[in-house]
Amino acid sequence: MVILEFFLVLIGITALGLLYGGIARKWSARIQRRYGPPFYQNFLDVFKLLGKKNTKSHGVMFALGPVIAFTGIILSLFFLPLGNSRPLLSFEGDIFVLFYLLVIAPLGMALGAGEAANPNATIGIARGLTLMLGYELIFFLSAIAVMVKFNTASLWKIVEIQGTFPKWNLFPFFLSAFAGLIALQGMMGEKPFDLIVAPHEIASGPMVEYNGKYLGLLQLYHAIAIVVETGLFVNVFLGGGSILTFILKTFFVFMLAVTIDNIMPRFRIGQAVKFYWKYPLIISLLGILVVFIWR
Amino acid sequence: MNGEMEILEKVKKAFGEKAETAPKWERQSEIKVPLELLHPLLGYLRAQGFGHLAMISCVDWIEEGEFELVYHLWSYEKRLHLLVKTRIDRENPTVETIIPIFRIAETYERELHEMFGIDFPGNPNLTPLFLEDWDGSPPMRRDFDTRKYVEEKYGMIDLTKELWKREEPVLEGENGED
Amino acid sequence: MERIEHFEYFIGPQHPGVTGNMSYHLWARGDEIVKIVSSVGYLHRGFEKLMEYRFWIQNVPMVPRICVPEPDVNEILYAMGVERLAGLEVPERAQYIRVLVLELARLSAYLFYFAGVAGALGLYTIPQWAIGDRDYILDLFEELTGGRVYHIFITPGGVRRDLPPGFKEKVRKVLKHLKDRLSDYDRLYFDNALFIKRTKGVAVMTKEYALEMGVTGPNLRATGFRYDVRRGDPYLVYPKLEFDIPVTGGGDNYSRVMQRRLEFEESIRIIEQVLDMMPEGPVITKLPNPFRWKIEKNDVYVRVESSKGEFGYYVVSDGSEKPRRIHVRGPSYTHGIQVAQEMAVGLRIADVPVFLFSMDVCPPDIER
Amino acid sequence: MGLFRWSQSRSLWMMHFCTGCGAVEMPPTMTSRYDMERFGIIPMATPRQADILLITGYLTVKTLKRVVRSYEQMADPKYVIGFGSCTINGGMYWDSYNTVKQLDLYIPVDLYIAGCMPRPDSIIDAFVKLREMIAKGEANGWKRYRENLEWYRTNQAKVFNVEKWSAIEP
Amino acid sequence: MGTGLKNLLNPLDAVKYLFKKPHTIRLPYEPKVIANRYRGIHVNDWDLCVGCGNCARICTCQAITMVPVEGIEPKPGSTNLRPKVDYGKCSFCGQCVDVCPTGSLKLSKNFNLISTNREDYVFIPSKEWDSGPGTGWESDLEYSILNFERVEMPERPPEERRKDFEPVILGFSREQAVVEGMRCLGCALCMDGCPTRMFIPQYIEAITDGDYEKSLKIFYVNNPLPEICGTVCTHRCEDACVYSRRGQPVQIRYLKGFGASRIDDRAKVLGTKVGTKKGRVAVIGAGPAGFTVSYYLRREGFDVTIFEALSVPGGMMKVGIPRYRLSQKILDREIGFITSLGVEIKYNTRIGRDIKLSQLLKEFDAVFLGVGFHRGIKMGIPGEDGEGVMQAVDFLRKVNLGEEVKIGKRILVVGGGDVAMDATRTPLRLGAEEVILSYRRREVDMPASEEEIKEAKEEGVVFMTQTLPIEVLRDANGKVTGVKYVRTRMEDQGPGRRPKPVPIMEETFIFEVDTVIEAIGQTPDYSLMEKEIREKLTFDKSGKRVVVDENGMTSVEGLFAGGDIVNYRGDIISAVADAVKAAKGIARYLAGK
Repeated sequence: MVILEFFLVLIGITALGLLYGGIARKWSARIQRRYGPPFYQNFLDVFKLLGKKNTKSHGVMFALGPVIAFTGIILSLFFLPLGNSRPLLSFEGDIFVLFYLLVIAPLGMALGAGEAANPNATIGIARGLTLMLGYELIFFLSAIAVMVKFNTASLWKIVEIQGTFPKWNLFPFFLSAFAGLIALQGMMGEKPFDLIVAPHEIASGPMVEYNGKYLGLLQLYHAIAIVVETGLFVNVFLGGGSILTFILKTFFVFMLAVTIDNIMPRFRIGQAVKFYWKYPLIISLLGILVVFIWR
Repeated sequence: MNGEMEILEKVKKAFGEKAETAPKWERQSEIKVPLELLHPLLGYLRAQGFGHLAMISCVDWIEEGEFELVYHLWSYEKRLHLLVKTRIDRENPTVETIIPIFRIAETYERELHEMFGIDFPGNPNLTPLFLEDWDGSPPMRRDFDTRKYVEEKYGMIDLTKELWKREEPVLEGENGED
Repeated sequence: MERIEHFEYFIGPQHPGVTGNMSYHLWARGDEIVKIVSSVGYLHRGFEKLMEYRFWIQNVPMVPRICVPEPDVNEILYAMGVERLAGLEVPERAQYIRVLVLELARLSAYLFYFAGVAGALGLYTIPQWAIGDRDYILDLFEELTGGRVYHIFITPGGVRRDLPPGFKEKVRKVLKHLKDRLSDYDRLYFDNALFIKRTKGVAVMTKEYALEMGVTGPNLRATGFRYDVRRGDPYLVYPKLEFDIPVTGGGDNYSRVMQRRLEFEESIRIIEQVLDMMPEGPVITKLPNPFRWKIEKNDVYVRVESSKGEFGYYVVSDGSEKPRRIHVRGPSYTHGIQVAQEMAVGLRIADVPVFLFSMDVCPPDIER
Repeated sequence: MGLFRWSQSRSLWMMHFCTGCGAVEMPPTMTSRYDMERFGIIPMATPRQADILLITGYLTVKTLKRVVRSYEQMADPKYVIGFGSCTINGGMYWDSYNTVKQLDLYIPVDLYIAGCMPRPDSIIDAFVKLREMIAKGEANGWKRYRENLEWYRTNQAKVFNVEKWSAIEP
Repeated sequence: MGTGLKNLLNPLDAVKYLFKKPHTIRLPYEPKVIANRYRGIHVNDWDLCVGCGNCARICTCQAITMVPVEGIEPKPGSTNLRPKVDYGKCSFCGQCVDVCPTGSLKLSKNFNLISTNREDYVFIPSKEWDSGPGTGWESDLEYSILNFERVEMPERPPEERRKDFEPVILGFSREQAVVEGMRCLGCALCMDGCPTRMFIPQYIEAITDGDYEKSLKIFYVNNPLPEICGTVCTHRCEDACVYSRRGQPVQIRYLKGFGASRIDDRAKVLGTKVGTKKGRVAVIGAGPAGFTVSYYLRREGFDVTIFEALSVPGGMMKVGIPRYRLSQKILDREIGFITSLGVEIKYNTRIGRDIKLSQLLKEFDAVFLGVGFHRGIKMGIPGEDGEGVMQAVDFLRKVNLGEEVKIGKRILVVGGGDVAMDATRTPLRLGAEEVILSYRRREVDMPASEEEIKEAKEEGVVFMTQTLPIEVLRDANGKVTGVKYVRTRMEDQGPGRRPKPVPIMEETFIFEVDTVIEAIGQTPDYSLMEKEIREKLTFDKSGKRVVVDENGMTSVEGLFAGGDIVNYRGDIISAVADAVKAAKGIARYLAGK
């Protein structure tokens, strides 16, 4: 039963993520004064990739990388409450597990891409891991503010305690929320923090050697990651809500990220990390400070 | 025009009769020198403010068995373009590099080396610039026939023969050749 | 020890980070470039050789291919060179039309340039906008010359056709559109905090270095040296037109971009004047028989200000129907090879494409 | 299989390789005025992920080497569009000593677009046609390449001035 | 950050486009308007196209080949070749269009050439392609790179020239000749127009290059009378010239005359060396055909004897063409060179009277008959016979030979050909007050060349077209007082046929003239031959002309013929062409003997 439920969630979330991706492409297209692809384009892409033949494998790790990333993100789904609906696994401290699982995926990619021995991929990984130092810390710090206030490390509880609209954490914790939003931008690899792929610099970075089914898997990973990451933010700061409102909220958060993605150039890696450790760090620390004072 | 004559006069004074100078077009003059005067002249002109080496051209005067090297100098202050020309032997073309005078000459000399087969002793980088796996003679020489080369290498369908033809007269004593 | 510290990688020829079909071989230590070697020749077609095989007039369709984003400078250079050698007079109206074509081409090349730099920076909305707007200029070209990209319009003796009816109004409309859009670009791009942060102070070129290395055009002006071929060695009717030579003078990526941004406005100004001042009259002088046109032995160097710098042709005739030698000086020749090799050392990996795009390196005119 | 083929025809990732001057008409096609992405066609920075290889114009010998290498790195099924007249019969460069004249001697070509250069309208028409061909299973260039590998390799080697040539070894 | 908050928020402005309509043109569903000058795929109007091949030559890419197309008949000035375009090479520059002299080749707005097959890109463009989106880049005379206007030949003013027999035309200067000669595209279509296929483009090239020796050599390949032809030729080549389709043709004739006039001493350039072949050939008639055949045979080494009835050489060139058109100097120069090679001429020797043809056939290895048409045709109207009415050929002969001719003050010339023109202009120079030309068709139908008509008009000849004389009126003394005539109307004979003049008999008019010159045509005089030979000869339907085979030989063995008695054109160049053919035939015939 649990497994069936889980599969339903998995398929639903994947579809949702792909749909988000498609809509995001249309959304960007509009800003760029064009129509863009059909909203179901990402489904087609994934179908195609899964049907393609792989040309060359660079070793076991190369093949395992996407699998690790994919399983990592699936595991994280266990801990993500879809709004008010209770996640499959929930316990005190699950938020730490979720954070940990979110790190697994990029690490898996790093391991796999590292095997490919393409300098572009290597640079991409180096950038990704460096950047992680930035956004993970900020996101964590902003979440800590909430955790400290509610005195819990369970996502589910955070959602439950928050309540509906005017009681969203966004308002009392606006500093932390703001810092979290910036961190989320980096976590999702949207500009100005998309240095991991950066086609003009390192030709799509870690994914440079991936193709066919591996790439399809990575696309699926990415689709789920969108929902998980935005969902995490929604749960912590925007009060979860019913499935429908949860979807609406994640959509909104994601589109905000996409909009910023379209109007910003990307940072240099040094600048990005420096940036994270400057303003967002100060803001998030201030947020924690405020909580302590408030408490 | 006055400034133009002035520099030409100066060149005449400094290098004597061996440097043939002549105004050519508006804001453009030419100086013809023998090879041994080339480097001193370029150095002198550089000191006179001709700091912009636009390019180095080579013209293959195959009938005369010579390459003509043309150094294009431009002075931003005097607003004058100088074509410094020198002739070198086609069989054994060697010119000392001018990198000490104009650093930018490196690539131009590299190209001339590849395209004409001219040697520039002193230039550290004379590796092929454009061509890879090249098997013909230096392509910009007049005696390199690109159409023949293409036909042999790429199997181009040669339409030139059937393209368009007209009768040609057979003149007396010429046996079919026009 | 050395071997571990450095790692090598390539950008190009198949790489979005390079301005066309060329490549750079880079050695990096960490995120810093320690050595860069350019590799060109992916586009070498041997135009100079091919031109020696063709009649004077047959080279007219040939030359635009030398610089793809801004082909008209080649047409004008070839035409100017041949006109000088053959002693042809160009009717005044034709000269105005030529300026119109050249400046429109400059606008389109600059829009391409903005798109390129923005693309390298990851600001993908700008390429979408700029190239979309550039297309309106291409529409104008199609209307005037019959071709979108290769116009083959400026021919020795004048231009091939007169303006079609109602063309001036269409140009004015497009200019107005571009001016309106320029404020959009300003807000999204030129005034964008991140753009400024990414480009300011990166790859600084001093005036002395630029002069020594033969850097020309906007790149030279961006170092603070006020010089423009249109004023310094004037051609066509530029002396009659009023325009400024803007100078930014930082020598970095930012000033190189802003230099073009300022010149963009000047070009619009020039076109507006041309539209007002254009006299009536013929647009082409009668040329001799195309198959039997011989030009006496002579040689000339002609130069114009292209969007990339000084473009020059050295045309040599030997009294036959075909040119003896045509040597093309592309501005990117120095920018893309020697200058890039020296300037890129010390840059961050991420800044290399931005630097190359900001120099407006265009491989076709390096290689011909 | 049908679903895969259909999705293939609607999601064509194009390799971002400006081989010749035709590449200058690609940006307009990709960007807002013509918006190629409407057909699910987007440029890809790496050959591994690309489905279409657009040969945008003439190929010099030096580029051809890279093109063949890139082509072989692409995953099956893959398609080649010869873009511009120069890929068909040499085009303007029919007597150039450094460009190859007939592209399909070296790599299989599924579709040609003539023009110097083709306008975006043509390019989009060609993509639509390629889409149909893929959906019907008519675009079989990649199969041809596999079957006649030796023949292609011989032709390539002739241009590269080597006895034997294979793209895989560097 | 170094920059203000403004710079951080400014970009958000771009979000406004989220709600605006994109400016994308949704191809292929929303078509884009193609500009009127678009340079797309070629279209070619096969009816207009003459297959000159200029498009093929101008093409930088060599994308155009000229290929024969079935169903198109080649004719002078138009071949059966049509351009075939290889779109694997074409670069759509439109130079082929600009250089197309006829304007048949155009570029259409059609640009879609998408195919899986390389062979699909090579085809012959025709008009069908036109049915697409319409034509784009078209040839425009105003901007054409070709020069459709000729250099006018300098002439003496009419008032001055009508007083004497000095040449009307003054000849090109060197500069004029170069400018005019440079117009020639070298497409060689004119060669199809020329009966003897002179190498026109090549000699024009030589003339403009200033290499007159070479041009002279080219002339003499198949025309030993270049300067004569360069002055009075009917220039069919110019009618065939591609420029004539939309402008003025290159003046090939005068260029030839210019080139030939540059070198006085032919022998110095061409040499007087003769070949080693043996054989004796008799040539009857010292006209263009006779001299031509003599020249080529003599060059080969044969012994040639010309029999001429008159006392002067030149035939019709001498006695038919007035001196103001062809000066004696030119005649002497050309003929003098031929005779200087060792051609013997027997003057005042009329065949049939002084010597028999059969005798010649016996004595000589071959006989060439080039007697021409020297007898005028009569109108056959009442009052025609008698003083005051004469044949144009007789009249011109007498004038040219310096004999006294009695003409009145008011002259009527009947006819519309070149002879008629000569017959109108000569009396003017002899002092006639008024010359009227009567022609039964319209002026456009006149067979005379345009410039002759123009010059005649300039000199004051009154043209009375669509008139038909029906009776010559004489007074009691038999003196001509006038000519009664009727008007005609033109009756359409259907497409492709010349309209027929139909006399309107209801009303008659009178020309008040005192002399009538008939110039309605000439006919040969075969009385010189014995009956047996005449019976053996094959004649054509009209009975006027002798039929010859491809060697120029008649049905009588050893008897060759050429000139007016063989061809239908009746001009010098055709006579030369026949003679060249016959000379080759004779040489072959003698070699086989």
